[in-house]
Amino acid sequence: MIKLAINGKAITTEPGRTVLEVAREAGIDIPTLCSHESLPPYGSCRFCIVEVAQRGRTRMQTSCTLPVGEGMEVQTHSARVLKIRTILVELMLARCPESEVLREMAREVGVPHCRFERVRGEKSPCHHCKACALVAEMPLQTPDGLPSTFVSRSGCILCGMCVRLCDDVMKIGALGFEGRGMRRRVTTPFREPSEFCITCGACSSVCPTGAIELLRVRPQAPRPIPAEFELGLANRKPIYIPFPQAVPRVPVIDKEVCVNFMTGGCKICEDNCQAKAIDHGQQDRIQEVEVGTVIVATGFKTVDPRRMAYYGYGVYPGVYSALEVERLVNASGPTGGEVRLRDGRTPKSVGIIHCVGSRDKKTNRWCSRVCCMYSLKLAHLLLEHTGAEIYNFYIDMRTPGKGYEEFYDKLLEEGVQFIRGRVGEVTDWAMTPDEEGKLVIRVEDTLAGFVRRIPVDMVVLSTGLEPQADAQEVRRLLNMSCGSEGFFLERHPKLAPVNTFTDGVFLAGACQGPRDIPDTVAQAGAAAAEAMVLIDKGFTEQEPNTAYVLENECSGCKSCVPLCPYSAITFDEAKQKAAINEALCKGCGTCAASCPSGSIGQRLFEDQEVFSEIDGVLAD
Amino acid sequence: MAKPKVAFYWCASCGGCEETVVDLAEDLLGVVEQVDIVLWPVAMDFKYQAIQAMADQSITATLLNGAIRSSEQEEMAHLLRRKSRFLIAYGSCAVSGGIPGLANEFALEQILKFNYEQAPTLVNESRTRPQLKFGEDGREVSLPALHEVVRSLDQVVEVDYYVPGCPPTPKITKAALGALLEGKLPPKGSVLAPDVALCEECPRKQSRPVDLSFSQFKRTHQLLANPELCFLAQGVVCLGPATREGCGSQCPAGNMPCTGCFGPTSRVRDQGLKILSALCADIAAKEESEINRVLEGIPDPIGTFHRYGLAKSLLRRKVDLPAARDAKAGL
Amino acid sequence: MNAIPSPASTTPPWRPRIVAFFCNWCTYTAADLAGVSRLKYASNVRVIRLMCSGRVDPQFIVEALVKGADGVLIGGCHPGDCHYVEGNYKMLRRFRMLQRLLQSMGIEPERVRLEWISAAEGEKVKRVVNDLTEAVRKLGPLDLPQKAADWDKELAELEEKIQAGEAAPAAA
Amino acid sequence: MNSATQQTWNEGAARANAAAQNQRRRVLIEPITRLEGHGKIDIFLDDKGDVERAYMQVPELRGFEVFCLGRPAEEMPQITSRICGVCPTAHHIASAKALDDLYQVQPPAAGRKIRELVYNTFMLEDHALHVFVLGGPDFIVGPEAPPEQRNIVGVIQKVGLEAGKRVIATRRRLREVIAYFGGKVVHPVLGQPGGVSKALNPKDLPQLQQLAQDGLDFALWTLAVFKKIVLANPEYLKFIVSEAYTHKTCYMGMVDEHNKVNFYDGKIRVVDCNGSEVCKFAAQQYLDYVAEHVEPWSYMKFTFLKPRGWKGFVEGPDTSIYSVAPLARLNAADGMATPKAQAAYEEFYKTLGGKPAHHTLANHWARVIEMIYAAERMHELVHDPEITSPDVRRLPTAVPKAGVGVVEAPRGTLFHHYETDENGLIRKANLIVATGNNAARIAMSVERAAKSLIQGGHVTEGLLNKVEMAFRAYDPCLGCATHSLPGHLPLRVNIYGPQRNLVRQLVQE
Repeated sequence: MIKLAINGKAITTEPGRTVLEVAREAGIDIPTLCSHESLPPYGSCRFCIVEVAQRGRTRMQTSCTLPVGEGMEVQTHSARVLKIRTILVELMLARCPESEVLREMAREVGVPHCRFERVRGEKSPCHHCKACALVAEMPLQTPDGLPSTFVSRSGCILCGMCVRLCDDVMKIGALGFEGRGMRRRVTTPFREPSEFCITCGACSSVCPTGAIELLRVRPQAPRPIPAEFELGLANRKPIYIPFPQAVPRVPVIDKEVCVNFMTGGCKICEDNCQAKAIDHGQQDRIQEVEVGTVIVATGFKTVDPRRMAYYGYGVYPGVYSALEVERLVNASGPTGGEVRLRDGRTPKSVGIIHCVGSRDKKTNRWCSRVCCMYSLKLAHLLLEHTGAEIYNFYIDMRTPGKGYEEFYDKLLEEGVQFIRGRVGEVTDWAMTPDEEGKLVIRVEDTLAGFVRRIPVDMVVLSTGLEPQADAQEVRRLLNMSCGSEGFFLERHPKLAPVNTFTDGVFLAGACQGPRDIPDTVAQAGAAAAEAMVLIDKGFTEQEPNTAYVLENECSGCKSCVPLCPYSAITFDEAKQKAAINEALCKGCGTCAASCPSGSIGQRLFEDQEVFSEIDGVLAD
Repeated sequence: MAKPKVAFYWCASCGGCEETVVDLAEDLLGVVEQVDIVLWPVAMDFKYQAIQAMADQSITATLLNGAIRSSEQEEMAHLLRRKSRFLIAYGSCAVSGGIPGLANEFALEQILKFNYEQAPTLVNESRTRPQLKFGEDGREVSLPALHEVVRSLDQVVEVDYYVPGCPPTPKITKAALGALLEGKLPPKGSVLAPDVALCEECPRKQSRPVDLSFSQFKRTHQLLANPELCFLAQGVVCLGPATREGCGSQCPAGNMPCTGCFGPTSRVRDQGLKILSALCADIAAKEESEINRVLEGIPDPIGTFHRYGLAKSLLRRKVDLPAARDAKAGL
Repeated sequence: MNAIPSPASTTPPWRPRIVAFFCNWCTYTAADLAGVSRLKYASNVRVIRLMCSGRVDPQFIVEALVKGADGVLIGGCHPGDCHYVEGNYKMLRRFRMLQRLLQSMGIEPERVRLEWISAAEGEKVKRVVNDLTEAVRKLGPLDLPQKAADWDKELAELEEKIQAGEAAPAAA
Repeated sequence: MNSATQQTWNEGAARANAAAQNQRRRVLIEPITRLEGHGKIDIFLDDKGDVERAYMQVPELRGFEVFCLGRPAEEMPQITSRICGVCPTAHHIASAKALDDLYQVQPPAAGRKIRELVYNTFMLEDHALHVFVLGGPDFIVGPEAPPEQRNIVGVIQKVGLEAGKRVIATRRRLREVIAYFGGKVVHPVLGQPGGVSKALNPKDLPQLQQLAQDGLDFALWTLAVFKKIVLANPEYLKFIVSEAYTHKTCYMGMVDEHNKVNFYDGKIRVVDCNGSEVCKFAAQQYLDYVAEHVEPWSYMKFTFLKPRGWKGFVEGPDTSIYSVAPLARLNAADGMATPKAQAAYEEFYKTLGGKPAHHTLANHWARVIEMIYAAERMHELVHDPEITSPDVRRLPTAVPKAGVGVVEAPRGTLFHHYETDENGLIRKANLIVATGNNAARIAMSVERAAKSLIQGGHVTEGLLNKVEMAFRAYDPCLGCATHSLPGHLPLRVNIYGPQRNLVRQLVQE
């Protein structure tokens, strides 16, 4: 351990650390412009200079590069230190007179104005140092046509952090220094827009003086990463937590956009993570887990409203899908629960269109069951948040659940409008002045009995539910059946609603058909219970219709062996006969149908029985 | 007490069965000593009336070979049925129609037409055909009529036992006679041969891999068959798996596949359909076109699967053939 | 040649009889579905349930025809969907060969049909059954029992003679 | 077979035949037993009671040509062998040769030789059967001997028990050879286009060589017996050359490049009744030379020489009727390919007064000579080093179209002719069996016998035997379907009076 004192304060620390670190830990502030946790100490700005007394000698040194030493006595704000800092500020200010950061510092160190300002005014006495001439060469502003990182005198203090970050950390190297001495500048090679730059923005974010305009390093807008959970209403970072209630609530890294996966560099997040929990080296792994039962709860997907072009989704920014609105009204959503349109306005009138992609021959014929209720909920919330005029366009209101009808009545009282009729189209074509700048919903009001045009600021599409895109693969995987609409088929709609045709595979939730949360939870419980029964029992019931070999009659021709999909048939070398493992046999009977000497039977489906059936059905 | 009476008789057959009886050699003599042969047209003459005069059931057993194809054969079958306690269908033709049964795929008229009108060697401008009754200035000679349908014996009269094979082997013939003489008879209607498929006794049995599946069927002339290896493993159709054993797998011994002359086991109604089921199910291909390509390897399903059993198969006969020729039309 | 109904079936008017072998997991369920969906399909079909189309022994098909069926329908799961992995393929292969055999035995291939019908396709059950019924109606009766009877007429004559007990050497 | 079993065999045989004789005595008529192969003769008398017309009928018809349609050609050897269970080998090999031609593939040396070996073995065995059991007894025991003695038992009594044993044992061993190569002796399976299915295992060769030797001795011994008993007896000789059994027709037989008799391969040669060559053709040309004639009173078709056209049942230098089988083969050839047979051949003609011999009954003698040839040929083949080569088959590559195969069956020239599609499926098949070739001459022989023996309506039992001899000398295998095993060709004779009423019905004994 090393003992030292900073501003008289005794500190004990382990060797190898820098004075700057130790001081900061001790809560002693040392100003600096060029230190960054992801970059090694560089000591280019010199602001962190301190006075060090050791073994009777004192010297001035930059604390960021100074390792702690036994018995050091460090002064961070001694008169001598302050004097030097003042000069440093003055000199930098002279170079970048407009840098806010520097002016701020100047105030701190108590420098009213820069003594070298006068260099530009011709009045001052000349020291014939020629410095003025050189400085004068430097344009104050960046000339157009040159890359922005050809930084103007006013911005760059040549700390080089951008260069080092781009080079050492991001491993891109789009930036570098040019010239020497007074002419030294940060710029891209040949002052051309860089092809290597990936517009990650590291340089501009790290620049202490904010001198770098990213767009000028490479004239290409940085690609925003839309947040999936926010349905693109907000953006996210390459490393992010999928959604607020995510379980486990840990961040994930988006390999597609993380710089580390492109250049092998960055890892700034690792540096910042105190818990050191981030590991870019992790690989995707496929884990095989052996289980006795499977509950399929692969859920649904909502209809893509683009399929119904006449509702203008994706065409008019004012048209939202219900799920988007769900995020808008959500307190943890992109707008923090504030309902704002894409153009920032708050809607004064909202139209909610029901049965979008449901009960419709052109898309899906079935009723998605949940839309009516969530539409009502959104209507309620929108009203609450915006006080806007809310219209519901419905075919029939379906409110079968507990308390649902009451909720519907409540909304009627709240003054939400309900118009019965399928909406024909949504358009921005105004026919009257008060339709200007609004979206017009054309609908036949089947109660009023005429076609209405209703101008609104916001259109909400209550999209229906449909099977997951990969439902078929899942079905094959688990050997289930699908209904014509593509939802998984239960073994029996009434008697075995959560079972499938495959023993030990159960269904829960909307993968079996549209259903709301209460139903899903109930069904999930049922499925879980069914699974428990099986698990508790510890064995599955054998199909009764298994096949068996007539041992004395079998000739051991082996015809049946390759036919069994479950390898239930083996050839008994000792007996030279085929043998069927009844535990493995699923009872398809293919072997019985194929045994050339008729020496395999199938229980419940014996040849004789089938022949009799044939006689029977042809009896009349 | 008197020796049991035994009769041998033949209908539409090639005589191979009779050869087999003779090939019994010593064993035949054993039989001769124990029984009284009352009828054996190939070996000795006899009187129709003599048989007719016998009391019903007085013949202990009649071994009848050959398919039934004419009224005479049919009639003899009835007569012998009446006179015999046991009527035994002897050989493939009597058991299941045999090779002559293949004629059930064609109309009798087609056979006559070919023989007397189309044969390449024929010189017959007048289109003369044999007449059932032919008269030449008053002289009338007659020929027996042929049936449209070739039948197995049991399609004409009740049969007690069957001895299969084309021809049956002396071994099972002896066994059958032995059983008869000792009265150690299985239930009526049984086939007097082991009720297990040929593979069991086939010397090549071991060489068939358990995971065999067919990517093509080869015809016998398309390969030099390995004399050790299971024919199916060589892609050659072999009816062994669907055919009764008892022949001592002679054909594999001659390095040719089994063609099924011993007929199906008691558990199978149609030998041909069963082997079809077994072979085809085990084809590797999944693409229709590919499946068809593989099936090309068996260009003649009937001749391959029903060579000896067409007359006794479920369908019996090509179904769109005329039922019977107009007798008056003669030939 | 089957166009004219055989004399035996003059009254009542001939209705095609079709025996169907349905896979328990798909077509049989589909037929059920067709039922509960109140889909009308020709009543000529008599369904026999098997666990898998792979269980359909060619003997069953031919036996059905021999016992008087005018057509046979086999229903199995779509390729890749077999509840038992590949039973339907096994049937397909047998079926292709069986059709060749039936054809050479004079039975029109249209009479025997193999169809892939999933548990959800009650509609297809209806369509297929109706199609097949129509096709068979066009072909006319197969009526093999009658045919067999006709074939055996040539035996009848002698039978009578024997009944009359005057069986004599036929020739000369 | 050890002597003890042979003992029982012979005793048993004696008993069996005794039993047969007892049956015979009671025989009156025989019903048509075998549609295929039954012989029936209807004789019509005129007012004087002389024979006006005799119909030799064959009420049989085979459908083979038709139900072979659509079958794969390579199956033909096995399917067509079912034409006859007694000479399946003849059909089998003829068919195999047709396949060689069909697929344009020649068997490798070993394959060809195995076929020929099997074939000659078969010829020897089959001829032996006929000489000692079927036709032979007529002479060995004697034409005048009572019928019940004219059979194998009679033969044994005449030539001795040892001889009987020898006949049975030899025949049995020969049949085993066929089974060795063909899997089965009845309906063998060895024949394939381009060779045979099974090679000869060298370790089995000595056994075969021994057998060939014994076979040869047996054949020579048979000749000796025949000479001693038949030729030594001028009565017999007179009988053989008697007018009743003589026909001047053409003769057909297969000959090798030196015009020597060959059973397995060669060209077909036909000579007229003066012995001069009418034609000589390869199997493939048979359509130009062989034709069939139909008579309304028989299912059997009557073959004749196409170039000469059908002239009815006539004989003489320009008749188109020809005969086949042993006598014809010898007549059609210039000699035998093997020394001992050649010697016998020369003696044969010397005794009968030159070539060609027209005496139907000389067939028996000719048959014995052929036995010697067959045995000698066997002997050559089993001593041929090539015979044990494993290379017994050549795979066909050509696209099949048409093929003809011919062999000399025991009962005469046998033609198999197939046409197929490019997959080798039979489109057309035509079979001309040995006895078909003889049909016309047999019919004539029968009528001749009947006419010369029946006069003034006087019909004797002996008549039938005489008629039968005219018949049996050909060893007829009607339609090659039925062949009388230790017994006789079933034959019924109906005799009708001038009023066309059945005056007499006789059954051969």
